[in-house]
Amino acid sequence: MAERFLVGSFGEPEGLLAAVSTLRDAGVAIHDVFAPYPVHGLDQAMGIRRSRLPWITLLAGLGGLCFALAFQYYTAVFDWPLDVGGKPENSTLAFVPICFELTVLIGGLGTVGAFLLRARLFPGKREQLPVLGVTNNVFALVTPLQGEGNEAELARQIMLENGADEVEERETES
Amino acid sequence: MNRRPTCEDAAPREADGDPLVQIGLPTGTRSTGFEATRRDVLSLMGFSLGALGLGAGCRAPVQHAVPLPAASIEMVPGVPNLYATTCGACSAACGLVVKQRDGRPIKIEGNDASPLTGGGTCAAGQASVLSLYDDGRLRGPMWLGNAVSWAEVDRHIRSVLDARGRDARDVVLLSQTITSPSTRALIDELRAVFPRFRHVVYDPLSLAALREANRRAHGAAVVPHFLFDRARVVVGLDADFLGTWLAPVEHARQWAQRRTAGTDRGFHVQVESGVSVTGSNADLRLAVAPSQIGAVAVALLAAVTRRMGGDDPGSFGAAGLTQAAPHAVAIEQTAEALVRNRGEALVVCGSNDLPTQIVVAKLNAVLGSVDKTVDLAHPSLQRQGDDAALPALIDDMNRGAVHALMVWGANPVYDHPDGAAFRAALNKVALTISFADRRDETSAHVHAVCPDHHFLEAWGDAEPVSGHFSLRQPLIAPLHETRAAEESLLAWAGRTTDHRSYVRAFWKRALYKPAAGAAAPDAFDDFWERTLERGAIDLPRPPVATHAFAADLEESVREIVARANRAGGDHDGYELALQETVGARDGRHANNPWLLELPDPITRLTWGNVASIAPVTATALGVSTGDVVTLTTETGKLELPAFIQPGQHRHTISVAVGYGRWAAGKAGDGVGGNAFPLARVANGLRTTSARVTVTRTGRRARLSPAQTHFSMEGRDIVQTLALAPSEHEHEHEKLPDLWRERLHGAHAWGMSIDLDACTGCSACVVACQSENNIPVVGAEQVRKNRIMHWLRIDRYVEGDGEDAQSLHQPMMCQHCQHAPCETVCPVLATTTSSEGINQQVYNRCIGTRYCANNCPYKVRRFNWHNYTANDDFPYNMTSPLGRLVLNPDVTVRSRGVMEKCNLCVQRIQLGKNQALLQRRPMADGDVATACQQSCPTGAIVFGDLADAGSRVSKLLAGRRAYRVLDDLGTRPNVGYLKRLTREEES
Amino acid sequence: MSAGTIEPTTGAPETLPATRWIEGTPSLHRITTDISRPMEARPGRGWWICFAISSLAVLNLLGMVTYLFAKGIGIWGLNNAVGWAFDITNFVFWIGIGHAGTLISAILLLFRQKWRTSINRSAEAMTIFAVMCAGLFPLIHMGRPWDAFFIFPYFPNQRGPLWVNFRSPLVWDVFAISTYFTISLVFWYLGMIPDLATLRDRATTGIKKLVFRVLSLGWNGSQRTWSRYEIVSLVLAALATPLVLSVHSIVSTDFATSLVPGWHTTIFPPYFVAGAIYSGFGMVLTLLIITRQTMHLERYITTNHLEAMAKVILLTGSLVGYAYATEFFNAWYSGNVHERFHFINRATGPYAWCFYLMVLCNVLTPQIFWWKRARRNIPVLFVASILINVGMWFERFVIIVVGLHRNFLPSAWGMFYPTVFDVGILVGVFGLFFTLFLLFIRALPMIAMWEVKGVSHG
Amino acid sequence: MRTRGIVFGVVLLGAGGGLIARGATRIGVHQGYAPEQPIAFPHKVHAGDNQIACLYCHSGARTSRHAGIPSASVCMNCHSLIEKQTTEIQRLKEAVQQRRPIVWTKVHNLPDFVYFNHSQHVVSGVACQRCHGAVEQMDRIEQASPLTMGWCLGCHRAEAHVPTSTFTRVAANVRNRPTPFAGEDCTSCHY
Repeated sequence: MAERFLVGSFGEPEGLLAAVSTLRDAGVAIHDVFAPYPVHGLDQAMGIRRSRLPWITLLAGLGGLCFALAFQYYTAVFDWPLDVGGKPENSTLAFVPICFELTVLIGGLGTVGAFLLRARLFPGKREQLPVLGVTNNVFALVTPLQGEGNEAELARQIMLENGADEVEERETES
Repeated sequence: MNRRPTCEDAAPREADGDPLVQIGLPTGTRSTGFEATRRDVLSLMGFSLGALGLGAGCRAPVQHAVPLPAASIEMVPGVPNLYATTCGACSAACGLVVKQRDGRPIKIEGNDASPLTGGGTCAAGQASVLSLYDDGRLRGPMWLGNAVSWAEVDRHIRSVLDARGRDARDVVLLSQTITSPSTRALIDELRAVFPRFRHVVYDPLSLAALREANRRAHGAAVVPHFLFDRARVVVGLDADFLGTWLAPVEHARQWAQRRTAGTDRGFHVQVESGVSVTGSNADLRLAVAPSQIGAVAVALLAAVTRRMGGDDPGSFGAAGLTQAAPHAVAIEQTAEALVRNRGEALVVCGSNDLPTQIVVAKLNAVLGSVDKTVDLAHPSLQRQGDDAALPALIDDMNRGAVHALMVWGANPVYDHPDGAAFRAALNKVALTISFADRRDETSAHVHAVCPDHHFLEAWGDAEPVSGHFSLRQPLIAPLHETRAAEESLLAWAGRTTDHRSYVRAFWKRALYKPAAGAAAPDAFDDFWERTLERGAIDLPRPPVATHAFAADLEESVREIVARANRAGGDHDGYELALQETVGARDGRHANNPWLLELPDPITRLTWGNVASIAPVTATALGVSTGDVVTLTTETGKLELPAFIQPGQHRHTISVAVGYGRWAAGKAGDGVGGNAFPLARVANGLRTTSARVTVTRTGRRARLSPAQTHFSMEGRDIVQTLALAPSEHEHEHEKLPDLWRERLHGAHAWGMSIDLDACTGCSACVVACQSENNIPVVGAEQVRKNRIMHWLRIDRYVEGDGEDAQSLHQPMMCQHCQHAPCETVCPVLATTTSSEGINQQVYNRCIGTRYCANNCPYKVRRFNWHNYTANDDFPYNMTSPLGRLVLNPDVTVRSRGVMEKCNLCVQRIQLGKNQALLQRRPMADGDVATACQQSCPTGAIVFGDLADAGSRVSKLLAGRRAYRVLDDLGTRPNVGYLKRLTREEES
Repeated sequence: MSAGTIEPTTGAPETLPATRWIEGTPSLHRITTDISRPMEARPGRGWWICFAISSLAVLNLLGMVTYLFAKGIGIWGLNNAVGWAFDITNFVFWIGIGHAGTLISAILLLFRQKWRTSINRSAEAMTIFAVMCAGLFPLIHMGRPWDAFFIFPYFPNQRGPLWVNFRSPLVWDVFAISTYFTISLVFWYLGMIPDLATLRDRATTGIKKLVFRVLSLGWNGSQRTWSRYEIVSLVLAALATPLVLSVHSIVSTDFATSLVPGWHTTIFPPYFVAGAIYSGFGMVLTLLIITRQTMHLERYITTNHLEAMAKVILLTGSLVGYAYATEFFNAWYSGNVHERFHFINRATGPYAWCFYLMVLCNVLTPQIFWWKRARRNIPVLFVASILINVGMWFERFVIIVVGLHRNFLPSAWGMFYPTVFDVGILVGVFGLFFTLFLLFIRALPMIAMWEVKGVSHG
Repeated sequence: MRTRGIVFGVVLLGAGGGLIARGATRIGVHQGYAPEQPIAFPHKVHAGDNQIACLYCHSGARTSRHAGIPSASVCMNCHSLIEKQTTEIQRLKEAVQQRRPIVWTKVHNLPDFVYFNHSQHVVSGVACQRCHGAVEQMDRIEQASPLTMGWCLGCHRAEAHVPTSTFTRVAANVRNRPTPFAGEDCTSCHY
């Protein structure tokens, strides 16, 4: 079934910020905010918790490190310990560069992968824009529209007070 | 042969194309080519299953195996056979053992059983196997320039020979010295057949003066057999006896035996104008102009006689030497040494100047060398040429006195100053025949060319030194429609015997002395078989009758003195000195790319000869290396690039003969310049020197040097050790090691190279090339510093005056145990084997060249191009015939891979396998590397360092042992023995 | 990176006006249109001329590489003494060029340098193209390029337990460069997603819209995504910064771990990194000066940006000069006969002219940037940036060739003379680089719109 | 629905990649290669039914690098006595009468850069079947083994008794052991 939203478009981030905080004080749930660039302070205003993606980086990086170490050790010491210039079979120091590179590579790719999954971004996904121009110069504030209208009214009120150029109701197509 | 046939090749075509298949053997030589077959492509596309369904013919590269129609006991495919034979590369006739693989000779080795050479060979001998597969050889007889059948050419020749007038005019056989007793006998028989038969002998590099001197001095016109191993003091006058003169392999062996015999090292003085291999190894080298050699001999004689308190020097007119001979001090010192070691002294002189040779004969007589170090009774039978004979012959030809002329093993048009005259005179002869194997400068102008076999296809025998015999047997059926020259002669003489039976009969008749009493009927057969197997045998020969020295010494001395004074101390002009070099020799091997690309041990130049000029002279003339100069003598004129040569006498320009052939073949034509015409035949003797004027042309030539920098830059590369009386053993300091030593297998292969015994003769370089399928890259690539030799002989020069000291150092992969090359190879293409070999895996190599960059010895060689089956490099590896010389046990490297010395690992594996087959452990000496085997002086010793008792271990533990660039911590398994420097004799 | 820090750390902000990184305050929409113009307007004559020249060079490259594969690297001037020359020189040179991009984006991001915003996109693009050019050489310099895959430890294979030699710096290179390329690419693409979305929404024609839709992964500027997005950018920056430093350190070990005199030095890693950043900024300068003129982006790529880069160049150039001096000192101080000879030969040998050219370009040229007027003078900057690139190419040439052509055994000394193929491939690769860059500025936003917006309005 | 498409694509890619990898590792591997021969010689009859020892015909295997293919004269050792006549035997006899070599097609082709020596292995007691498969059951001879380096090494390592891991090697102290028959050095096969 289609959800209904109230979408307020702003031309400037300041009004948006004010609107967001006022709405939250008024206890109006905020679905999301759409902006052409990350507006500073908005996270706090919306109360978004800091992402936990760095932990993914740590895990993936460690994974890469362990794999690199294990693989090099296995090939050079166990699988065929060839005499290379009389060097010790386990030339650990010589293994360091590749360990580092694989740590970075797998750590980085893991993080990005996790981000794309978490943010549900994938090639061919059809974008869902509250209003046209959020990728250009429009800041959109979206609140869900529940049954009772007065809260919607309140929200509309607040948005307009904080300088929303336009406030309209939208439905998700599905 | 190294190309795997694809399905397009029909089997018969393959059979024609590949002689191996013809003689019924699996195709041998291997390559690392990148050959994606159609099936590979398909399977790369992931359809390998589908591909299984394709027709068998086109699915995989089809190879064929064609067994012999009838099994042979002697020849097992893949198992090499060794046959003893006699070298035909020069008249020294060294004993050989030739490795025959799958029915074709692929490698020449010295015959240890030979009492003369004892297993050594020279560069030319090593390379002669390639001449067998030379594309330039004639495929059959020719009459008037057209290929014809033997029957036809015989008919023509017989008709002329039998024609009227033959008894009025001479039938002449012109040849170089023939050391084969059976052939000499055959020639004597011809005298009976042809009433007016004459045998004219000449040598491009003659010793006629020496023989004449001995005739006058001792009543026997012989070239003595010199015994260097019995001489503690050797004085060489213009005689490169270690490199090219007379019998270099034998001499080098004797010389080294003396030099390496413990502390009593002997003393070797070399007096010469240009730098020769011999000179570069002398303890004392005196640069002297050719015109002054005689004067030096006289001065030496004077000094010696004075010391011996014999007749007063004045008595033979040495006093008349107004201008003191050069190097007075050194001569006194030398005389002192000679006198102190009289009876163990030896003076050899290569000069073809009669008075000088008489003085030298006197010297040897005075010093009591005769019958001790100079054997006149059983002389050498080489260089029997008569310098006066050829000019006389030319006159006879022009007078029309010659009915038929047969030229055998000689090329006078090229290698004689009167060559042009000879060529013209050929037209005055009713019938001219040549036995040459190609249409060379001479045979191109004769009526009939009756190509002789290559010596590896022929029967024969040789007696290079009276009493020392050796047999020759064919290693392969004649490749072409050739016929032994002896057989041709026999045929024209109306005899039908084949050569083999002739030789055999001769030995039975003339040489075989049945053991007294019990003469079993088949005794000779045994004798024959045993001799064939052994290759060489000594048989008693009646000694040549000689008498004590009785020549007119005064006259000779007077002449020398007069000449020396005429030349004067202050040379107004320059003198030319013709030299023989180890690669080119007298030019008969000129089409052999191995020899053309062999860097001369002295100049380190390949592909051509130069005019060697002393540094001071070069400055005076304003020329530098590479400037083309014109050398003009009264007999000829030659343009050659100049080469600045420290050690060269300042008034002498040295030029190597043997280059400048114009009808040698594809490889040899037009390489360098022909210097033979520059010297003339003067009063019955061929000279090797002349007055010469040098003029700059202003042009520059592009040389192809294998080495461009000769200074050691004060680094400890070639180390020397003063021969001190105190023989204290010093222990080698062990360098600290960062790492725990790696575990090794049962062996640790290593090599020791004695820099005191190595003469730089370069036999090992060619041996290595022949054993390891090393490609020839040509002058252009050598110029780009891309020569492929795995084993090179570096030459370092100390000083740039006439007393400059040369040092030779064989340099190949040092098989480091801490190899810098291995650590940097990304794909593990080079690693250390469990037996200490630095192994290079061609098929794994991707060619980053990092290893070569990181090799401090710069011994790694990269295949910059595809050198096989590539028309840009038209040498033996590109011709189907030439590829027959390749060693089937060694991979032929493809373009883009690194290669280098691997200590002849194929020989090591063979040795291990033989030990395995015989169920015994390996013994020291089971394996000899190609370089070691070929070395006439035994300077190279290969063996197992893990076995403390092995020769190499002992040598490398000695006080002379050291490793090159040891301070880099590379831990080489190849070590060197320091060259010994002689303290002043006093 | 103090040279890059523009906000005055001392003195009161109000006395010193903060540096303006964008001329005026264009509206958000204006920014979008300005930056999208190069992609939507028809290219000018300048672009076409550059493109024609560079694509000709690419054709030449194709031809020569084909011939190279057919004939073998014997067509180059390499020989037994000098096994590496133009090939590895070019490789190291391009890797070096590839350093400024990630450095500008990553390190300056960590340092919160606002001035990066206008130039990081094109700098990153440059990095990617430079690494592509560099990556060409390890392949074509091989004797048997068709076996290049041997260098990867892959499974399954036919040869059983034989892997690769992890002790070899060349294998380190393989990992370092592929990692560097991948991470840079990801970083670049990630940073572009919001702009791609902008373009998607501006796109009129269907095909364009489709392409940008696929590329922009359905980005819709949701604040929740933005906040994660910023975290990820920071993380990537944090990873990329040591990566940048590691890559050229590893490349330098190709030489430092060998025992060739002149290669075998411990200062190589920092020395190479400094040199890489130096040459990288030089190339960025060259490119930006050209593009801001031809694409009329002076408003966004201001003289302040150029000056900031000039300061970085001054710093790194001086570092490089210091390294040169150190090398000579070490050679003398070591007392090692081979080392000493190498550096005497470097300064007096047959290749001395390369050495002095290198000193002139790399040590003397940047000193002019002590003067503010020089730092802000476009022609001076341009000439200097060119000289710097020439100098850095010769630095690698001197290190490699002079090190090889005369080392331990004098008997093995030789010379290197380039052939037409050496030079042709050198030129061709420059062509490849510029072709790619020219296509980039036409096809993708060469300035990060969303970041500029953030800087100008945030 | 779109996600399912993506999953499908990924699976397709994986499968394709796997197939290519599998094919790539088979380049130059001709296991199962059984070409037609000029004379349809049944090893089954000779080595199998009649129990003729391999080395009787392939005598080279004992002494040489090449096992060798017997000369027709060797065939005639028996066939001159055997009454049985077939067209194939007829062909053989013609070849012998005309002393015409028979051009067999080689089945086991090692790359040119590999040195393999039969005698080494035969003497060390490696059974022919170990590499050539159950020849005595083959009518037309076929390549039974992959003949890849990995395959060779498998056997060499088993036979070499050289412990491959450092620790066991140190324990066994390889230095004091004689060289193993089956070498593990590159130069055991490549030179």
